[in-house]
Amino acid sequence: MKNLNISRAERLKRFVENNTVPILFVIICAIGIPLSGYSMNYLINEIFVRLSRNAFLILSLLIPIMAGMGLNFGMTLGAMAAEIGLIIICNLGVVGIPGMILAAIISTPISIFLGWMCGNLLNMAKGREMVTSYIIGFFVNGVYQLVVLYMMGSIIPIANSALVLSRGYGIRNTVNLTGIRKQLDGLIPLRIAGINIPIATLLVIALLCVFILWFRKTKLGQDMRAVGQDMEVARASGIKVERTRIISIIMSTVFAGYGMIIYLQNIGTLNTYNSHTQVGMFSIAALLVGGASVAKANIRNVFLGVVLFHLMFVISPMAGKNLIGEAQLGEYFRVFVSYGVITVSLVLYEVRKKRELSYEGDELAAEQKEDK
Amino acid sequence: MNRRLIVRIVTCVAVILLAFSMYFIGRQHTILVDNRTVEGVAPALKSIEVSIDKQDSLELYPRDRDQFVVTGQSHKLHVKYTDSNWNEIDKVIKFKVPAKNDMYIISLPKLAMNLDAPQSEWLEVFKSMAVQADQSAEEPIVTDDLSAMM
Amino acid sequence: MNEQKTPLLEMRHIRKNFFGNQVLHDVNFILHEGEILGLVGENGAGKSTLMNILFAMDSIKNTGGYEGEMLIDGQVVNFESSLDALNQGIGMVHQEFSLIPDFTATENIVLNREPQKRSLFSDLFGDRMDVLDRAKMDEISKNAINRLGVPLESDMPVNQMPVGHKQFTEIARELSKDSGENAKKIRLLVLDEPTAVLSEKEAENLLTAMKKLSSEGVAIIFISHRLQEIIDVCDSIMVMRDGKIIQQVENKNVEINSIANWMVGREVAVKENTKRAFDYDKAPVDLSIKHLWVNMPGEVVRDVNIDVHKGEILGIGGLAGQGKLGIPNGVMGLYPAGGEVTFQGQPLKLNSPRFLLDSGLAFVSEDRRGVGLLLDESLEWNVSFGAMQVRDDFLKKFGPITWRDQEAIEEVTAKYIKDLEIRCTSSKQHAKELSGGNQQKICLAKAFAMNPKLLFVSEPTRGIDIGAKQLVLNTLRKYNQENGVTIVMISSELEELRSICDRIAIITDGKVHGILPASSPSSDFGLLMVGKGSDK
Amino acid sequence: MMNKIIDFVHKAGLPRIIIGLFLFALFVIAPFVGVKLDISLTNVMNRFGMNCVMVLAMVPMIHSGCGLNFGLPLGIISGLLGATLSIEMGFSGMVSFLMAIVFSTPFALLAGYGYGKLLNKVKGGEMMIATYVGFSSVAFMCMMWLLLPYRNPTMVWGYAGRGLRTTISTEGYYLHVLNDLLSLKFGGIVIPTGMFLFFALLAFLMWAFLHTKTGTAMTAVGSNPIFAKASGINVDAIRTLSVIMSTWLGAVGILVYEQSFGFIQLYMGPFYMALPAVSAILIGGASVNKASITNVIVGTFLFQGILTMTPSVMNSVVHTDISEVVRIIVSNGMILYALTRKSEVAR
Repeated sequence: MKNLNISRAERLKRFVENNTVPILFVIICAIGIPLSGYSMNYLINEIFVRLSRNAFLILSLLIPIMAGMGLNFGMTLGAMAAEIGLIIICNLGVVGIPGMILAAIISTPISIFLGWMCGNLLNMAKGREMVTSYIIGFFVNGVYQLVVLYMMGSIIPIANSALVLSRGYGIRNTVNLTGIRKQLDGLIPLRIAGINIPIATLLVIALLCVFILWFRKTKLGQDMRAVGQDMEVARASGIKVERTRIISIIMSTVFAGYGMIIYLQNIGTLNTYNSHTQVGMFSIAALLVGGASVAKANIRNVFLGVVLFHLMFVISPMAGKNLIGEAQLGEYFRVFVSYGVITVSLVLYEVRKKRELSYEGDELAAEQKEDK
Repeated sequence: MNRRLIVRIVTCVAVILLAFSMYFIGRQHTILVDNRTVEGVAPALKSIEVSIDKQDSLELYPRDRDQFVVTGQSHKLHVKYTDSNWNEIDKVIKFKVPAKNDMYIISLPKLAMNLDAPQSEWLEVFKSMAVQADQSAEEPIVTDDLSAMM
Repeated sequence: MNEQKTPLLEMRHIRKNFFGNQVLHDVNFILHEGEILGLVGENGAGKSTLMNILFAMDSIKNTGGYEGEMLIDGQVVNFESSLDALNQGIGMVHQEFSLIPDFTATENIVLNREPQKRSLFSDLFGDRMDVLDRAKMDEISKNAINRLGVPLESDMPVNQMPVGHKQFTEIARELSKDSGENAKKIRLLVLDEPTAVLSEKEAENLLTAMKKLSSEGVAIIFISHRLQEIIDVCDSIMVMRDGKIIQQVENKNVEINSIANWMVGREVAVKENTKRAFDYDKAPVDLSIKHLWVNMPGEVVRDVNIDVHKGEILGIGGLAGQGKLGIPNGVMGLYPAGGEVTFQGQPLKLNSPRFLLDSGLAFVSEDRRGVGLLLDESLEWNVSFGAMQVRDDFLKKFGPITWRDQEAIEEVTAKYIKDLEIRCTSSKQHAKELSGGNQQKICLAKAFAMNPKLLFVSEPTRGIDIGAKQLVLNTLRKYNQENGVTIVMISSELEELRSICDRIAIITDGKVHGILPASSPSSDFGLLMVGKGSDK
Repeated sequence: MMNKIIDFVHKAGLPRIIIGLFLFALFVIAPFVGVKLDISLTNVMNRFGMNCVMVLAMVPMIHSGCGLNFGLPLGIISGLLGATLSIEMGFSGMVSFLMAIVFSTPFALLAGYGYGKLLNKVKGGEMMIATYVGFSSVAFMCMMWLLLPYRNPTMVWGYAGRGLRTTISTEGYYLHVLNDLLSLKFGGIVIPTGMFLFFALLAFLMWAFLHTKTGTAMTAVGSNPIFAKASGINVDAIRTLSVIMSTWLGAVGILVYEQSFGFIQLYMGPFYMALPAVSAILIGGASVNKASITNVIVGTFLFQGILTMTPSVMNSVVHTDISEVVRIIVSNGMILYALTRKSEVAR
């Protein structure tokens, strides 16, 4: 109301305040790119690779944020479901786009079940959704290992002996996904000025973006926004709060699963026991780098985040090497930055939440002082 | 409500059908083409050019064996050779492989005996034994979550 | 009023008790179409319970329902849920806003009743995949706003609106509820203190809107403490006290004074023999408060000036939300406060609980469970904790280390359990297992153990049964007489204050509106409470 | 009788009883499947001693209401700094261990202070932020281990001459200084008395602290911060103190762990060290805001018991080592159970 005539400096200050993290990353990248010595062409190519690889995964985080459940660290659940789907198609010997579709279909019921479970648990832990979803990720990872490392090949028959460990059961540490490798990326090949653009993958990502935009206009989307802003008001108006929250987690989990399939078709190998563990962390870090917060995120944040975060990721080992002759240092640096950015965002979110709570009161106190 | 139920059932069925069709369409097979003499039945051909579907053709000499990797079940085998009567033979033969097996072998000499014979005469399932060869190269299982990051 | 017509709403012999506590005694009233009924009464008079019965709220159902009959259009109705009430065309606007901050007025007005268009996925995933019909949503909200006749921008997010517009949004939402398919037209609207948060201009707008609605045939039950508004707008006035309807009159030549009288007047006069004559000339001023402001949400204190004399019991009363609770909470440092407070000649540092406790002040909070007790700890801890931390009691030295002195703790706890007749299995029992009354006594014991020079007691009898109430009040009186401790008691129950206090200050709108001796007639207090009467 | 059992179950908590019975069953089965009990017992005791100080580090923060200390790696890093400094200086034997504690103390105090201040700013969201503070500090120290000018050849990479190795042996420095102190032997069972005594000392100090005025205040802050504030307690200062204590105990805890384990694990080593400690204390009966020394002892014993016994027994029975999976499921399941309990959400 009052902020109609604020000065330009004020506006700039506010802009910087609201976009601290992205601005910081622009600076890191601006310093790092010349240090790394990579060519522009290489970097742009790399950005397209990363964009097509990660964007879908990160988009899956948007829906729980809309429903006020914070960053869904439980997206690893979807990733695990996708990996089971991929192991199964490898076992069946199905390849190419049909293989990916089949893996997606197989992963869907698993994702729905895991998402439903996760949503229920999160409803029992309102107010600490993030740490709970984070632990759920670990917990389900244990169950996943039990299934993949001990039950596959013994209880669940695996015909393809190339997948199984020599001891006779359990899936190997790495599964070669030659059958679906770069299948989607290469479906509609396009090469401009030496830069490969994976049109098909980008189309799929665009489709999800359109879906999310459309979804915000549906009744369910509106309910999720309402629940996300004020659970009690939503409940009073008759919205089924718990159910809405569960649905948002299920949707996120299912999309994360599809995202994981896209991610792995680009990578080409499945690290059976740890591909999924870092996916959640990197996706969340990228989203936050794009300027999202725990309570607010949009599609723009996703793309900006992927570009900035992965640019930093690509250049830091070389920059580290050129700076002090230690590539390892750069690798540690990027890990540090990933965790650091999440920490900073979480802290900022909590601090801002508190500040907003006391804001009204401060205003009142000031008013009273003026009165006297 | 009824309409809703129908839509849901139809969608479920469609998804399941899609899954099955994806399985059949995407199923990968290795088809070995073999030009070895089948003792007492058919001698090896001097030279034969084969291709399956639209793949690059291979030229096989006696005792040669090579492979095509294909997806799907219906395929066209294109053979081109000169038979013992110096007839130039250039023929496309359609065949089908059941989805359940990974590998099949085509015995070209048997095929050459009678190009119009049913596929069961010259095509059979191939049981592989060589796959487990890379046992020694097995890496330890790492369930530690950190290695992926480094 | 048109007496020939069947009344819109009739309540007959409504009774309700909460766990043996009779809160409504035989309530009867009639409401006609288009009538504006002003409902007034002190807090706890039974207004909200009555409205909750009308709306079949869970809090009524879960406590055993109610007795009596409710008739709509002459038909006995039995609402299962508030949805049934809604379907009969009854809407309510609560005191607290129930709005989604980032949504626009339109989105809030049609919240969870949005008109929808089917979409591609509706059949597959259910109705919730329908797309919102924005055009219709706007239409509904504009209609509702027009009916209300107020300047409200339908596409402005609620969190950017002034308070009054939020209130209008709420009312518009109730009005718009008749746009649903199976809901009847809104015929009865309950407004619970809608003007409390509004500025004068906004309140005027609202009253105009109410008259407009009434002329369209919508009956309104208007609950307010602003008696002038009641007189300005209502067709009839109903006064409740102690769960009974004291008066129901048509609004003709009714004076504010008489309403105030009805509100607070008790049939039983205070027993005179409990009164004592406090000699103010001999007692020096103990605590002097000047220009105190306190930022306690819902109980804002704006500018309080008051002197408390040594050894007296000062009562602080007033209606809920006027700021009486803010005074002790602010002085004791629990909420941000400012102003000048001196205690026995020494200026007090505000916003520092430790300093205030060290100075010999103690506070029994109105929020027993939230502030007053360590629910998960033993009674011993609860009683001794304050004194241990502030006065270093119940500690023993062991070399350089100060230990808890378990024996001393047990001793003092046992003493208070006996003195205050606290019912518990042992002093090791956890505080959360005690009943409300006994918890309150533990809170008092905690304060007493600190040997305070001045004691703030906030709502000491809230939520406890009558027997315990009397005991708590007697204890306070005794403690004051025997130890000469000054007590400042804050309570919503005027009679309670009148029974033990020497003087009573009434707080309205965050300011002291008047201080009267406790022996003054209750109608005088009533006038002060509703903002009338002199500033001394 | 029945009531008594129900009462006991209620008091001890169902998960604890299930885990206890499971461990008991493992011990009963062990001799029949050819697992030597004496070795198993020695192992269990050893691992108990190694871990219990780190579990003890959970207590102060839980008491002050800061929740589960997922930021334990911060304390561990302080311990690692102390350990490496002590080795760098060339101390050996018990002196080396004590000097490691001395060196790590200032780091722990400083880190704990900053960490505590941060947690005061984010009340309500402590656990998630603690987790990421732990992670970030580990990642930050990864860079530091490479860059800090350590010189002792037993610690730095041989070929580069700088940068610490990923694992450093404590042999020749303080390997087993506590394990072997006053250790007793009964047949095949070895009791690491020194380690137990050291833990007992720390546990006693903790117990004593909780009985002082400040300790009482700490419990009250955890139980009801508003009550504590109304009673004149500086809530933020008490919370910071508790975080400092937790961090310092984490530092000492890792040193006790290393002297028994034999290696200092740098770089990503401390990354997930918080989770076992957190779940151990929860298994012991603690909740997100209540914990006692008994919880520490019971929890560490049950958790480490299962970790030790499952692989040996399972290996003998089904010839499969599923202990890692059991560990992941049990420990995280326990944390989940604690996080989703209704009573705790209500607060």
